[in-house]
Order: sequence, then structure tokens, then C-alpha cells
Amino acid sequence: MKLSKRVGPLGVHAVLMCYTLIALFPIYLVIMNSFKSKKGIFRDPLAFPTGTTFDLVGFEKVIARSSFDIYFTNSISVTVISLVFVLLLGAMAAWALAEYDFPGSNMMALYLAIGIMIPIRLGSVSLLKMIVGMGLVNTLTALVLVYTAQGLPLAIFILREFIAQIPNDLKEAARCDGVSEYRIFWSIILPLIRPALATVAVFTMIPIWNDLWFPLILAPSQETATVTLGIQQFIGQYVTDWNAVLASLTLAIVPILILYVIFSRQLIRGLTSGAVK
Amino acid sequence: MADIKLSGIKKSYGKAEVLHGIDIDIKDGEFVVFVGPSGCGKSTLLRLIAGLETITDGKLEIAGETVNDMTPSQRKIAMVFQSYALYPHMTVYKNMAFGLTLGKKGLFGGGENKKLIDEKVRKAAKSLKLEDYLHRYPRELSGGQRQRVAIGRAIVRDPNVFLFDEPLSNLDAALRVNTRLEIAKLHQDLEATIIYVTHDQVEAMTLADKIVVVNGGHVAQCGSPLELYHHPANKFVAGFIGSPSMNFLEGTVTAVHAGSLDVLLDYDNSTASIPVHPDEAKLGDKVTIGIRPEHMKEGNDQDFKLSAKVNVVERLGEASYLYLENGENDPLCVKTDGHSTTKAGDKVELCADFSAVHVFNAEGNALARTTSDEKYIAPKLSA
Amino acid sequence: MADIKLSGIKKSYGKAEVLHGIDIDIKDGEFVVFVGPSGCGKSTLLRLIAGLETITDGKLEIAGETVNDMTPSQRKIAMVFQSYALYPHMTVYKNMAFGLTLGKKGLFGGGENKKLIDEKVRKAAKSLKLEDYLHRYPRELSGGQRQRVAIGRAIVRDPNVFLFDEPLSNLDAALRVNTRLEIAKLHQDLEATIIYVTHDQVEAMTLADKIVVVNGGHVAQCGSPLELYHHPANKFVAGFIGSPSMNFLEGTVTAVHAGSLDVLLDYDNSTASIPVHPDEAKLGDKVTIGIRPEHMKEGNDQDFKLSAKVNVVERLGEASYLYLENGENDPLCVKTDGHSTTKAGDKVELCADFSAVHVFNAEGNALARTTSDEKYIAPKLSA
Amino acid sequence: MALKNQRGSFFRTHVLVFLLPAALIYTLFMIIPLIDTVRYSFYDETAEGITSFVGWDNYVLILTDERWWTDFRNALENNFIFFIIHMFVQNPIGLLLAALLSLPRLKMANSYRTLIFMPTMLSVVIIGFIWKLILSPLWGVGDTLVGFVGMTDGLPALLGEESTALITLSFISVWQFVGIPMMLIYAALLNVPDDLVDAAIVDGANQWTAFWRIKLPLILPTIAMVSVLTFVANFNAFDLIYAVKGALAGPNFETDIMGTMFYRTFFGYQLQPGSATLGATVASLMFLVILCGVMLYLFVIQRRLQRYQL
Amino acid sequence: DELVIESWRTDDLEIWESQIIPAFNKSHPDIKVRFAPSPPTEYNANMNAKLTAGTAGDLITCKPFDASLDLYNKGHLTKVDDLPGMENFSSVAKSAWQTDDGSTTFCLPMASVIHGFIYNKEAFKELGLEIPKTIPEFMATLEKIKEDGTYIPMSMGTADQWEAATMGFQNVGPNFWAGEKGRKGLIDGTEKLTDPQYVKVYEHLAEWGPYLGKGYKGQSYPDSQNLFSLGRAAIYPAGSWDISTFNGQADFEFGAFPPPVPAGQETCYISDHTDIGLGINAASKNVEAAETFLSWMASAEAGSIFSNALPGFYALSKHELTISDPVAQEFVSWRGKCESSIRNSYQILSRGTPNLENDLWNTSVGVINGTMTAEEAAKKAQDGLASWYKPQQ
Ligand SMILES: Nc1ncnc2c1ncn2[C@@H]1O[C@H](COP(=O)(O)OP(=O)(O)OP(=O)(O)O)[C@@H](O)[C@H]1O
Ligand SMILES: Nc1ncnc2c1ncn2[C@@H]1O[C@H](COP(=O)(O)OP(=O)(O)OP(=O)(O)O)[C@@H](O)[C@H]1O
Ligand SMILES: [Mg+2]
Ligand SMILES: [Mg+2]
Repeated sequence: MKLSKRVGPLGVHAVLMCYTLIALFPIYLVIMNSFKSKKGIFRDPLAFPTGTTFDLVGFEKVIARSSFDIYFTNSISVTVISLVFVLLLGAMAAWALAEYDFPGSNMMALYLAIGIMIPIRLGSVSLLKMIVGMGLVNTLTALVLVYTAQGLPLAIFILREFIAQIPNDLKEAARCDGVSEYRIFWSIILPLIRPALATVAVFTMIPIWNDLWFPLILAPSQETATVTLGIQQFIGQYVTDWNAVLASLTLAIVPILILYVIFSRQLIRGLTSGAVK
Repeated sequence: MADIKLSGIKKSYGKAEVLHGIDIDIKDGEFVVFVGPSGCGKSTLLRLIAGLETITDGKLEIAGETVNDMTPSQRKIAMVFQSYALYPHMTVYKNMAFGLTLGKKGLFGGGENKKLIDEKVRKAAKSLKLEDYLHRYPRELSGGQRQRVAIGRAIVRDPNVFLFDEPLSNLDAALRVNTRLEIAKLHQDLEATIIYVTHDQVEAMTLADKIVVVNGGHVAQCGSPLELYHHPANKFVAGFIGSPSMNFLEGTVTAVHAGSLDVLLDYDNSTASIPVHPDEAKLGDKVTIGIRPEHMKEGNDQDFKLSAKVNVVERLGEASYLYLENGENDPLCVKTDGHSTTKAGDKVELCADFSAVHVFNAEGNALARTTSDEKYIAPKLSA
Repeated sequence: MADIKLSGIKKSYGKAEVLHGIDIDIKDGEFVVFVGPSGCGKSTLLRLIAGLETITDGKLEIAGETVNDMTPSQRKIAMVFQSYALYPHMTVYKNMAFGLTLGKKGLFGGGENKKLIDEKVRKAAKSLKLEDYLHRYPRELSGGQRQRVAIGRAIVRDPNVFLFDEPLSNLDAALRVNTRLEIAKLHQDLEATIIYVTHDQVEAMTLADKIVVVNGGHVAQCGSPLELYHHPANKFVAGFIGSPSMNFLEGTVTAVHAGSLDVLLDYDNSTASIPVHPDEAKLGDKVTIGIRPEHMKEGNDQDFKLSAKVNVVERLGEASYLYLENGENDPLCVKTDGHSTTKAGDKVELCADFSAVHVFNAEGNALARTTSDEKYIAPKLSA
Repeated sequence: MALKNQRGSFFRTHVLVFLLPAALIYTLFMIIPLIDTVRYSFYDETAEGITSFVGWDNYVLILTDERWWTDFRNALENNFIFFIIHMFVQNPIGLLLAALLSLPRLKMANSYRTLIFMPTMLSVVIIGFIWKLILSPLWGVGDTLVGFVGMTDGLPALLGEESTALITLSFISVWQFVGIPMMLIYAALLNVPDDLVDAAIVDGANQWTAFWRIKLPLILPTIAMVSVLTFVANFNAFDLIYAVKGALAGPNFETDIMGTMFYRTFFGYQLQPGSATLGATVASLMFLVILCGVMLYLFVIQRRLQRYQL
Repeated sequence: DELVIESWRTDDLEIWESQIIPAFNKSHPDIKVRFAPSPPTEYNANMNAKLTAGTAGDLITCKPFDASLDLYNKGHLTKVDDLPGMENFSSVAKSAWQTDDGSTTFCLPMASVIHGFIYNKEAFKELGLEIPKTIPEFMATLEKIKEDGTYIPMSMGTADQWEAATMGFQNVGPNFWAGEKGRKGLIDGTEKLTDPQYVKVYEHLAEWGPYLGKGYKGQSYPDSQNLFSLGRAAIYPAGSWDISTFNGQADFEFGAFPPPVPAGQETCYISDHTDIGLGINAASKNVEAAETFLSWMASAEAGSIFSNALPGFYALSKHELTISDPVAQEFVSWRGKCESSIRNSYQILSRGTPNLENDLWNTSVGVINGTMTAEEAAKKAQDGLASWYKPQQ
């Protein structure tokens, strides 16, 4: 026990540092090697790019050969619009379920929670038929609709917990003041659950940004391709050209990590102000 | 204009009845305080009046109109919550203006015009000395300031009735005294009807025109503060009002005289002859005798006498409390002045004036006294 | 055996120094209370003594041994937390036994033997009347019972020093009085050293052998309760001890006599000649005069006189508070007896004995009085 | 909580307004396709695309036909192994990391947390590719790394051997997703009041005992919830194995799990044509398995675990 | 409107864009064409989904046999019998995209691929090796390379499974089962996979294991390609389509030799597999333009451009092909020396579950990795086939 007290903080940092290395090493390896020449990649994969091995040929190829600008625009539009819908509609439904005790409210909550357990992918074929029927194939709208449906259950589940924790007094004070339910939601509830919204945003964003499946079957056209789809096709094309492969992986990794770092502060605040139950 | 009349108000949550028929009359401009132990239904009653809960049974009238089915805003009431319920993401100004920005015209816009709102908010802020804080957020305010913002939010709406639910319980002692005075002044200035829930003795005694003591969903007694202090209708009220609590001594009626009862006290087997209406009790009845700590004093120059051993002495400077040996029961408490030299372990002689001795029958109801005790009927505060 | 000596204790969180060098001597068996406004560092000080925080600078000795680097359990202290910190997943029994099962022998077993533990727990439970609750979980207990479990957990460990951090602040008024008495009794029975943090006046006055008033990380004064009440060393302590607070009146020294000062009061432009050591002030000095509400009375039969208009009267039954007009400043408060007929708006004459009048210089330090005021030096409670 | 004023239609309208958009999109784009899938499992499809109702035939086929059943059982078993590894590697590591991160006054806790969560953010396609590269015998990164720790014969073909492929893939998945249990448990640990730990320390515990005997029992409900989420996620898993091993989940179906089997059956693979109806049957069976797990949690485990008022 | 071509040939994107489409546009400037490949692993699923949904491109690249037949049966592909240019194809070439009775053709045969071995000429020179003609010679060559240790004898991995079956089993197999004779024999049930000629293929494959690179079990197809193109391996069991990859990446000279025959066997057989067809999406809105394009693809001009732009893919039309790439020329020259056949699992035999193709993948990997004996492998494949294929029961 005495020993552990002395070694304590150092040991803790050693363990955490060690795991952080394990978590980051593969990512680091890919990003670092994407800046090397082919010889550099194969001769000494662990070395940092040097004057002789530094080479941007991978990026040049990727950027010349594929429309990364379009992919990014598409991915960002789809992700952001879906996020807005998931957060807004999810919060609205969560508020209704948390606040109003209408007949069947528990059944409704259960119904909305089923979606957490089943991947929407199982319904792909009928989904596709439906999207075709609506004439939405090869549009980003189709993706947004599907992603919204896919993100809602978890969003509602988490947000409901948070909304239930907002002191009753706040809502009642507003009701005493004659404020409408809509405005209570918009002006009081939404601002107060911001940390929770950030949490949900992160959890929703990951699968949307990274999804390969639905872009592939619902909107595979060149104009509507997302980054992940673009990367996947690109990797398929240049599977033996490691410069290009590593460069495209890097291009796919870096933006999402930047987005994540922006959200991460909010994320833990959200998680800790009332655990996700 | 804003008299409030509760007739047979009942409230159930599911099968549990929480309020069992409450009748109270509140006159326009009156300051009414609801007191009672935790869980007795004070908040529920207040929320029924506010319209935040539906009334299960009975009739609630405000200004002569039955309001059972009206929304809170239609009732023209304003409520100040124990937690203040300030919107944490809005500045003080917005907190106060929030309820006003909304008229009947639209969802998000409309309502009263901006200038008018601004005027109202600034006026209220001025009267509450909040002008310098209008652009702060609640988290940047002290407890007392938050309290004032909550009141300000109520004032700007110019309601007929103010409802307060334990508004001071989150404040520290010093601030509490100040804010209490401010609320008293507010009542004077606004001339509005105020209903105020608290479990603090001092607040209730000092603020109220009328105190309603609630116990287990019933009204235990209703009257002016001094009426309750001097003439508690039952043992519950007697024990609840006054701090430290009234001392209770069990006893048995050993003789019934014209104008008084002889009671044999279990405490020291002494007999006291107490001037109460004798026809309300008969020989052999168990009764309880009550005397407030501040009405007993060391010595034996008054009618009611007791001798006891002192267990603990607490010295507060201005006064000292003596706690007397009382077997298994809660110790008896006597308040003496700060210079008393009595020590723990001392035997003391105590006495009290008969006019300060209360007698309760086995059901806990007070027996009417025969002595004149006019000296206790102090003039009612006009403020 | 368990004297505690703090010498020059400092504590910084990062760059912010919270305690600026605290020196306190605590004798074995003494009951010491730390009081002070919120945020002054009381809890921090307690946690330093407990060993829950590291001491930035200075020396802490317990029973003659420097313990700066010892773990809490090595210091043989026990602590009762404001939140009680009962382990919610353990029964009362387990809560109390937890500390005993943690011996040096192993992770999960070891420690003292089971029978011994059982004996200790049951003994403590008996003395705290918790025997019937041993198999309940904390959530199934009332506030007062939880409080007792927390104390029980401390007792079974048989520590040299008990530390209490605002143990009563979560209890309601009635329970508070009872538990306060129990803690006093506990101290009597255990004869252990107790350090107790509170911000409640009454608790501090009634429980302490010695009160340490902390203000902004410094010790403002340290002494017996009555010493602090009657001889506050400075304006801070004077205002902090006693409720309602001492009234302060600003004034200027207009004459220096042998054995007294003439002070011109801003309040009513009257001059009073107050018996304090004159060499501590000179002509023209700004001074503050302090008188406690309970030391003023209606009439003019004492040395120090004042006349004023009554703004508010609060009647508590046993006593009434008169609040006097005081311009922009906080109103002056006078405590009179419950039968006073004074009404708001009345003009009243007030007076006080010189021995109850305090004078503070511009730095807030009290000037020594020349009158004998032995009558205030009441015998110290032996308990 | 409670509908405070039951004033008839007024209140119902806004409940509808709040609830309807979400419920509609969800029903339309999630529930109806899923129900359609279940419906499909009762039909048969001929080469010409004509469907006919066949009752339970598809289920009978999958559960009794020797080849189908072998495949299905194999996938189910592999899936359980996949889950068990997550349960007993991912969650304990997550717990350990969370416990360390929640130590009082730990410096840089936020940075660690952010960094360790990073792999979770990346697409499985990318993760799969990265690990394929690292474990590729061609590149030799793996060999060099194990060389550092003294294994001079280099790394065996972890993804190629029947005995190690599934376990390797499970560990890759663990590596990627360890951030999620870590975050959830971390949040729960932060909700344990500091006072409790302080009290234990005063009682003579050290950080280690305080963790085992105070914090851990208090966060058991969260751990149970993390476990059931792991279960659901693992039985839905597909992407990683597909990205690394393709839909045939080689070698010799050693990495086949429910998700890849569903994919193969539904969409076909290489020369094998897909069958929407049999695929739907596999999907419905997957759903059933997941449902059983969730029910077990809801009705057995969750009931036993008390969520203590902290 | 743009004409969209669906394909799994992601590798070919550049060549389509820079050579084939511009050539087409010279004669048809008004028809815009876009080549839109998707990854080969997802191609079937993707096409199924897109065709069902009606989002597929106008021209669909057809896999041979059942996959495309299935699409035709479901009405996703149109008949192309009457298309001008179809007369340029032999019935053998068309057989991969016809209904079972041969009455209807639904894809234009575009290209075949030939299996064989590519070798590093410099390495062979360095080690003084001759091109092996028979299997014993082949094994001896491998042994020599291994002994020398400079090069990995042969670059192939089993991680992707199909590589073992396609580059291994189907590459050397025809020499054992006598090409078309064996293939037909399996279909009509006169031969079984447990017959010695098939077991021998497995036995031969099992001998490969020791000569593959370290960690070959984890080696994927791109790894194999890289290993060879980086000059680290001496022999590469190939499909002719690999030529263009190596042309772009290898900085040494390489050549090709046909699959070695068993000792003493005179006739050689090669797998000249009809691999790529092109059909018209029945739901296309540009049928006319699509037909124009298909007809053009059937022309001699297109065939020559195609075969030269993508060395290793050989147009199937009857026109005379002049191929400039020496290695590609080497491959196609075997057509004259050996008997051609196609992969034996592709026609009809992969129609049921378990399908033979997948079983061959599995079993080939099994014997190479040493987890199955040749007999077990043969039995497993036979049992699988017999479980649903009547003529084999
Ligand atoms: N929403 C509810 N559902 C069920 N019972 C309730 C509800 N709200 C209050 N109660 C019950 O009604 C009774 C009265 O509660 P109320 O809040 O009015 O007490 P109170 O007098 O305000 O107590 P306190 O002084 O503690 O605030 C309590 O027994 C409480 O448990
Ligand atoms: N962990 C910490 N980090 C930084 N500052 C701290 C920390 N703990 C306490 N402080 C600061 O130290 C000062 C003293 O805090 P402490 O808790 O001792 O006050 P207190 O006297 O107990 O107040 P209260 O009566 O409100 O409990 C405060 O200003 C507080 O903000
Ligand atoms: Mg209440
Ligand atoms: Mg504190």
C-alpha cells in the first residue's frame, strides 16, 4: 500500500500513456506514411519522413484523380443536415415523452427505443424500394431521411433522460408567466440541454459520416458520393498503390478527428451532467 | 379585488389524498403564511392556487370568479419558487422580460411592445436595487440577488396575487433577515395579496397578517401570529409555533373545581391547580400541560412551580437555555437570561404564571382558560 | 494525548492561496468550533487536519508528532461529513463496520476479527439508538438517523480526534436542536478531541469550548464563546457572533479624556462619552460604535442614549424586534420584550449600559474598555 | 413527468406537434422497412422474382437443413466468441481506463480521454484497412514491433490462420470501441460523490480499495447497461469483418458472424445469387437473438441491480 | 443524357477515361459516356440493389453465367441477339451470357482472361533458371529459388481466398482434368470431384505452401501483387489482367509461362475464361445510345483498342487481334498451342447452395494452408455439390 502511494501517480500516467500510444499508433502510422515515397513506406515504415523519403505523390494522385471537394461538400451537408434534424426532432419528441403524461406515452417511448437495437440495414431492400417510389434516388435527401430515422431512437432515449432532470420549477415558472409550450421548449429546454445535444451529436455523427452502405445503394452517383464512399472506391482503384491509399485514408481521417476535437469538450460535459442511462 | 376563497379543496395523487378539504378565506391585500411540517401539503396547496395542479374537488375563487379551470396566466397570479427557477441561460433582464415578451398575438413575436416592457423591467429592477445587475447571468449573482430577481420577475407581471414557496430557505442567516424585511416592505408598497409558504417560525410570525397552520392535509388553525402564539387551539399548533418548542408535561385530573382543575403531574408528582374551564374535563382524564421555555423562569415567585435537575446549559450570550432531566422523554427547556450562573448538574426551582400555562385534553385540544390574559393581546401590526 | 497544534499552516490550490498561515492550539479533549462566512476556508482547514488534502506549508502536529505526511488512517482521526457520505450500497451495519474490515492484512479480508468488529458496532449502535436499523440501507433512514449512522461510523473506529463538517446543516430545525444536544453528550462521554465546522451561530455558541473565527483564510479571533460575544477583538467578529447582528454606528472622536472618549455620532449628531482607553485613538479619528440589539432597551435610564423612529416591528411572541430608520444603511435593530406596544412609526427613546458598548477604530480593531465588566465573564461550562 | 393541466384538446395538439415529426420519419424509414423485412421472411422468391407465401418454411430450412444449420450455428458461435471477447477485454479495459481517468486531481485527464476515444470516431472501413496494412506480412510493421519485445520470428499471419483470425478481429474491434465503455463508465464514476471516497479514505481505505468497495458497487448498473449495449452492438456487427475478410468471412468461415451471414444470404456473394427472403429470415433470427439478450437484461439483470440514490 | 457504365473494374477507370471513351467519341461525339465502377466485393450486392431500385446505369458489366442470368430472369437486362455486331462472336464466346438453352443472349461478350504464371526475368537470369514445362520442373524451380533465398519463390496469399482458387486451382487444374472434357463431365455428372484427377489438383496445390512468402496466410491479393512488383518474388501465379498492374509498377522485366503439365502429358490446357460482358439495363432511358455503344464495342476497332489499352483482357470477337504488349502477346499465343477451357465452377454448378465456386475457394485455401488433406478437400467440394445438384447425386 505504501508502495502504491509512492508509485501511484507515475504508474497511473504510465498506464494511460501506454494505452494512448496503442490507441494512436495505427492512426499515426498511416498519417505519417502518407507523406512518404513508396520506397520510404516499404523500407522503413516506422521512420519519420526525411528529406529523401518525403513525398506528396499520394496526395497529388488522390486530389487529381478524385473529386474530394465534392465528396467533402456532400458528406458535410448530409452530416450537418441530418444532425440538425436528429437533434431538433429528437429533442421535441424527447420533451413530449418526458413532460406530458398522455395515454400510451410509455408505449410510445418503448416503440421509439426499439430502433436502438436493430440496425436499419436489415430493412435495406424495402427502404430502397420506398426511396425509389418517392423519386429520391441519388439525392442527398434520401440519405438525410434515412440517417434521421436511424439517429432518432438513441437521441430520444438520451435526451429524454436529460430533459427529465431539468427542474420542474423552471417550466412551471414559465407556465405561470403564460408562456406557451412551444416557447418553453424553444427558449428554455433547448438551451438548457445543450451539453446533452453535443453528446448526441457526437454519437450520431460517427455512424453518419462513416457510413458506406447507404451512400452505396441510395446515392452512389458521382455527384452525391460521400467521403467514405469516395475513399472506398478510390482504395478499390488503387489498392496496390500505397501512396494513394495512405493519402486517401489520411484525408478521410483528419477532418473527422478535427470535428471531434471541437466537440469533445462538450461531450464530456454532456456525459457527466447526468449519465447516459 | 383579489380576495381568494378556498372551499372544500381536495387533492389526490392517484389514490392518495393529500389535501382533505381545505377552507380558507383570504382578503384582498392580506399577507397569508402557510406553515406546517414537511410533507403536510403546503406546496401542493400553493400549486393548486397557482393552477399548476388540477383541483380534485372543491372550489377555488379569485376575485369572486371560480378559477378551477383557468390556466396559471389567466388567474393573474405570479409565483416565486424556492429554487428561484431563474432561467440560467438568460440575463437578469431577459429573465424578467421573458414572461412579458409574449402576448396573445403570436408564438414568437408580438406581445407587448418593447418599450413598455423595457420600462416595466427597469422600474422593477430599480425598486429591487437590481439595476446594476441587469446584464449578468443568474450564476453570477449571490443568493440574495437571485432571490430579488425572482421577485422582480413576479412584479413586472403586475399580478393580483403573489405566491411564494419557501423563498428564503436557500439563503444564509444574515441575508434571510434582510430579505425578510424587504418582502415586508414589498407587501406594504404593492398592496397585493401574498400567500407565502415557509417552515420557518420567525418568518411566519414576523411577516404574516394571518397564519394558516397545515397538518397532514388539514388546516390545524388559522389566525394572527400572536393569536396562535398565545392561544394555540391544539397541541400540534402549540408545539409547532414558538422556538424552542413548548414543553409538554403529562398529567391526570385529580379534582374539578369551579374555574380550575387540579392536575397531578407525572413529572414530579406535584399537583397544580390550573385556571381552565372545568366542564371540559372530568376526573381521571389524562391531560397535557404546556409551558413555553421563555415563560418559565428561575425562582418560585409565581403560581406554577416545578423543581428539576439541570442536564445541559447552553449559553448564547444574550440568553441561556437550561435543559432539564426528563427521563426517557425529550428534556424540558427553560430560557433564562445570559447572565445566569446555573451550571449543569444544579438543582433549580422554576416557576411560571398561570396565564402562560396551557392545558390540552387527550385529543390534543386546548381547554379554554378562565384567567383574563388581555395583556397578551398585543395590538396588531398595522404594516 | 491528542493535542493538535497547527503552526503556520498554508494551503494553495494552484496559485490561489486559500489559507494564509493558521496557528491554532487545541488541547486534548477540547471541543473546538470553526466558524466563518462561506468560502473562508473552514472545510479546507478541516480536510488538511484529516489528511485529505496535502499541506502546502506549515506544520501539523497531533499528540506531539508531526503528521504532515501521514495518511488519514494513520492520524487516527475520524470525520463526519456534511453530506454524511454514507455508502449507499451498504446497510447501516456494514457502513459502520467498513473501516474496521480494512486492516493491513489484505485486500478483502483481514483487519480486526469479526467478533470484535461485531461487538464494537453493536456497542456504538446501542449508544446511538440505532440497534433497530442495523439492517436498513441509508435510503431507508430519516435525516437524523443518517446523521447518527455517520457519527456511529466515526465512533467505532475509536479515534483520537473527531472532525465534523457542518453535520447538522441538512437537518430540519427541530431535529437540529436534538442532535446538537446529542453531540454535546457524545463529547462528554467520549472525552475525545472534537473539531467542528459550522456556520450556525447557535451551534457554535452552545457546543464550543473554544471558537475559532476564520475570515478569508486568516484566524480572526480564537476564544471561548462568551469571550467572543462580550469581547470581540474586531468588528468582523463582533458582527459575526450574535443574532441579530450587532448594530454599528459611525462616529468621530471629538475629545480625548483620561479614561474615555467623546464620540460624535453621525446617526443623530449626539455626542457620547464612552469609557475606553483613550490612548488608542486621537482627536478626529473615525470610529465605529457597536451595540447588540439585546443590550438596548426602551427608556433612558442608562448611560448610552439614542432616539429614533421605528420603521418595522416584528413580533415573535416572546420578544419583538424594532427596526429603526437608518437612512441608506441597514436598519438598526432593537430587541424588546414580547409585550412591547411600540408600533411602526413611533418615535422611541433607547438606552444601553456603557459596558455593552464597543468601539472599533478605523481598521476595525476593538479599543479596550476601562469599565469593569466582570459580570459578563460568566463561569465556563464545565462539560 | 406529469401533464399538469389536462385541458383537453389544447394540450393534446402540442403533444402531437412535438411527437409527430420524429415518430413519422422513424416509422416510415425505419419501422416499415423492418416490418417488411420480417414479412419477407415468410415468402419465397422464384428466379423470375415472383413471390409466394410459404409460412415458416424458410425458418425450418435454416434451422433444420444440415448445411444451413451448420452455417448458422457457426456464425452464432463465432458471434458469441466475438461478444465474450468484447465483454471480458473491452469492458474491463474501459473500466480500468475510466477508473484511472476519474482519479481526483489527475493531470491531463481530458487529453487522455480525447485521444483514447479517437479510434472510435473512425470508419470501420478505415480501421479495417489500417489494421490490414499493419498486420500485412508484406509491410512488416507488425514484425518490427514484436521484434522490439524480443519475438524474432516475426508475427504469425494473425488474420490468415483459422485459429487466430476471429480473435484478432475481435481485438481490433476492441481497440476501436474501447472508448465507448470508457466514456460511459467515466461519466458514471464522476457522479459518485467525492465525499464517499473521502469517507472511505478516512476510514483507512486506499484509492484501490475505495474503488473496489465503494465506487464499483455504485456503478454496477452502468456496467450492466454497457454490457447490454455491447451485446446489441456485437450481434449487429458486420462492417469490420466485411471490410477485412469480405463476405465469405474466411478462412473457412472462421470469422463468420450473424451480420456477414445475413449479408451473404441477402445480397449473394461472388457467384452465389442472393435471396431476399432467406436473407430476411436470417435478419429476423438475428433480431430474435438480440431481443432475447435485451429481455434477459431488462427482466433479470436490471431488476436485481439497485440504482442507488447518490 | 450521359451514358453510365456500371463495372467492378475499378482498376480500369483511368484507361476508360483516357482511351476507350475518347475513341468512341471520335465516331460518336454526341453521346457522352461515363465509366462508373464500384468495388468488386460489393458489385453483386450493389447491382442487385440498384437494379431493383432503378438507379443502375445504362450499361451493366456482366459477370459470366448465373449472376447475369439471374439479372436477365428478373428482367433487368435486355436481349441483345439482334444487336448489330453480335454476329462477330462465336457461340462459345456468347455461351457465358446465354440462357441455359442457348436461345437468348443478354450480354455482349467483351473480354476473356487467361491464367498462367508471370515470372521475374531478371531473377530467373540471376539464378540461372529455365522456364519450367512440367510440374516436376516447376517444383524443382521453386525449390532452387527457395534454396538461394534471395527471392520468395512464389507470391500468392490465402487471406482473400479467391486468390487460392482462381490463381491456383483454376490456373493449373485444366491440365489435370483435360479442360472442357472435365468441365462438361462435372456438369453432366459423369465425373466427380472426388475422382483422382481432381484430387491431384489439390495435392499439387498442397505442395505450394512451403514456397509461398512468410505469412502468406495473412497475405491479401494486393499484397501478392506488391510483393511481385517490388521484385521480392520470382514467380507469380497470374491472371492475364495482372499485366497492366505490373506494367505500371514493376521496374524490372517480366515474362510469362503457361501452367506446367503433369509429367509425361502432351496436351496442355489453359483457362481462357470469358470474364466480362456488357449488357443493357432494361430500365435505361437511353436504350438507343446504349445499343450504339454496344455495337461499337463489337467492332474490330474497339476490340483492338480495348485489348491494347488493357493488356491481359482479350476481346472475344472473331476479328484478328494485334497486341503490342509482349507479355499479353505471350499469354494470347497459348490459345494456339493449348486447348482452351473456362473455369469449371462457373456454369450451372454454382447455382445452388452451397455453391461450388465458394467451396473451391475454401478447399483450395484449406489444402494450401495444410488444414485439409487433398481427399478431404475433394470430398467437401463433392458433398457440397451433390447436396443440391441432381446429376451429381
Ligand atoms: N406529484 C406527486 N405525486 C404524488 N404525491 C405527491 C406529489 N407531489 C406531492 N406529493 C405528496 O403530497 C404530500 C404533500 O406534499 P407537499 O410538497 O405539498 O408538501 P410540503 O408541505 O410542501 O412539504 P415541504 O415542506 O417538505 O416542502 C407529500 O406527502 C408528497 O409526498
Ligand atoms: N479543490 C479546490 N480547488 C480550488 N479552490 C478550492 C478548492 N476547494 C476549495 N477551494 C477554494 O477555497 C476556498 C475555501 O473553501 P472551503 O470549502 O474551505 O470554504 P468553507 O469555509 O468550507 O465554506 P462553506 O461554508 O461554504 O462550506 C474557497 O474560496 C474555495 O473556492
Ligand atoms: Mg414544499
Ligand atoms: Mg465547507
